[in-house]
Amino acid sequence: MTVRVQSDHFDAGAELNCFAQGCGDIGAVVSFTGVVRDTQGNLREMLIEHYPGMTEKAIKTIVDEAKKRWDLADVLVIHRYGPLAVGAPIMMVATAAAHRAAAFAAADFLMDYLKSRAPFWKKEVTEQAETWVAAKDADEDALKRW
Amino acid sequence: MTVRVQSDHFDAGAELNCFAQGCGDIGAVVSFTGVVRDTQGNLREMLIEHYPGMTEKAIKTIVDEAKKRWDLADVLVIHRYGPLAVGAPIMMVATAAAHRAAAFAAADFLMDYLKSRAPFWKKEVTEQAETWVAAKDADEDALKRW
Amino acid sequence: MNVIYFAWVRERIGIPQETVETDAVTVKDLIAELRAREARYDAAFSDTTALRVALDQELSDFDAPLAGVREVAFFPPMTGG
Amino acid sequence: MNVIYFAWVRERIGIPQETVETDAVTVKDLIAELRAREARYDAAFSDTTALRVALDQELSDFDAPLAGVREVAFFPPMTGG
Repeated sequence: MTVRVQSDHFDAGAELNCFAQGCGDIGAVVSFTGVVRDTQGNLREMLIEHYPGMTEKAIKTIVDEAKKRWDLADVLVIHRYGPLAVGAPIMMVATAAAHRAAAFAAADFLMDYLKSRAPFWKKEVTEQAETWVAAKDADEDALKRW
Repeated sequence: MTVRVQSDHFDAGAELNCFAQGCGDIGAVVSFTGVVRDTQGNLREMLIEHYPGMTEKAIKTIVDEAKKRWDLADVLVIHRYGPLAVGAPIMMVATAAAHRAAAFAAADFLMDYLKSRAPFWKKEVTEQAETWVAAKDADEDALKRW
Repeated sequence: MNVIYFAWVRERIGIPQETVETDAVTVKDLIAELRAREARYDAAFSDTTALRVALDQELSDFDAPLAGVREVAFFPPMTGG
Repeated sequence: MNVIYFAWVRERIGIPQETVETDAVTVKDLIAELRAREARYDAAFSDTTALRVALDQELSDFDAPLAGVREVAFFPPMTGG
């Protein structure tokens, strides 16, 4: 398991290639990359705040739960904080498993839990205003799938 | 949409980074990479045969169906044929969308359909024998999910 | 009509493709004609539940008519991905 | 006890963290104490359905006891991913 919480940019392709090199019986690798969207066409930047200490613990708890539920050869989680430009990668999850279904389900599960259970908060900064992104009921509801 | 059917090796990380560069409103990128597994510990190589002409058409039909079902900014499919070493990437699917759920579902859908509807056949070559991989009932059943 | 074989169907029949002159109306009729030819064809087509057919590069079924079809392909269920 | 605020809770209260001397038995009691202090606290805690609490970096709830807890954090629902 690799968990990194960082303000630095990361290269999703390079991370995907590094991930799961020689780590056992892998037939399937699924990755998810979240990217800063400019939904209104006026975003100057996205600011991400987090809770140092709790963030790492919460992510490890979520990854451990995924490893209990599915037979995973490896898991990668990278999540950035600080100011992020439009189009920049926010975070990345990758899962490696012998079988495709486990890799897909675990990546989907990790995303649902990281969204609502890892202590990150997004703020959208435009020329006009700074607005905290509100959590959606749908995000909380998504956890009931698992 | 990018569809490539090739015998050459590909670099999944480089492909992921090239994919979906500046192609509209992207918040989520999901990738799947299939890797040659040595399940019995004696695999010399995996041989993949395909049906040139039909392969490209079948993949395009599957991608078009995915684009009808989900709002996708872009789709990438790479599938290799010929002899492949243990640990080599066999194929890759990537989907880019504004929203995570569409990117995940479309990638999962594409994999299910590529597995049973694109004309590829896998043969496992060991020191002892050459064996065509049998299709699983579960693969055909998986199509009923959609 | 161009008839193409893939995977173990190709191996059992021993050739990747051939030109077949036929008046077969459906895929089933064509299979019956081929099976009557030689033991290797008879063996390859003995269990059609283990076979798939494509007509002009589109998946089809064994009852489909062959009128106008230029390319028929026989192969086992696909194992891509 | 170290009390930490994140996101708009931090902005409303105006400081990222503070040391609070308290005999509050539960999180609810602590919130009541803080609200009684000043309008900015009262505003930040006016709707606890919009708030989450972590005790020593574990998500918890407002009825949880504070005995032995060294760090309490208040924040809105998380928006990671």
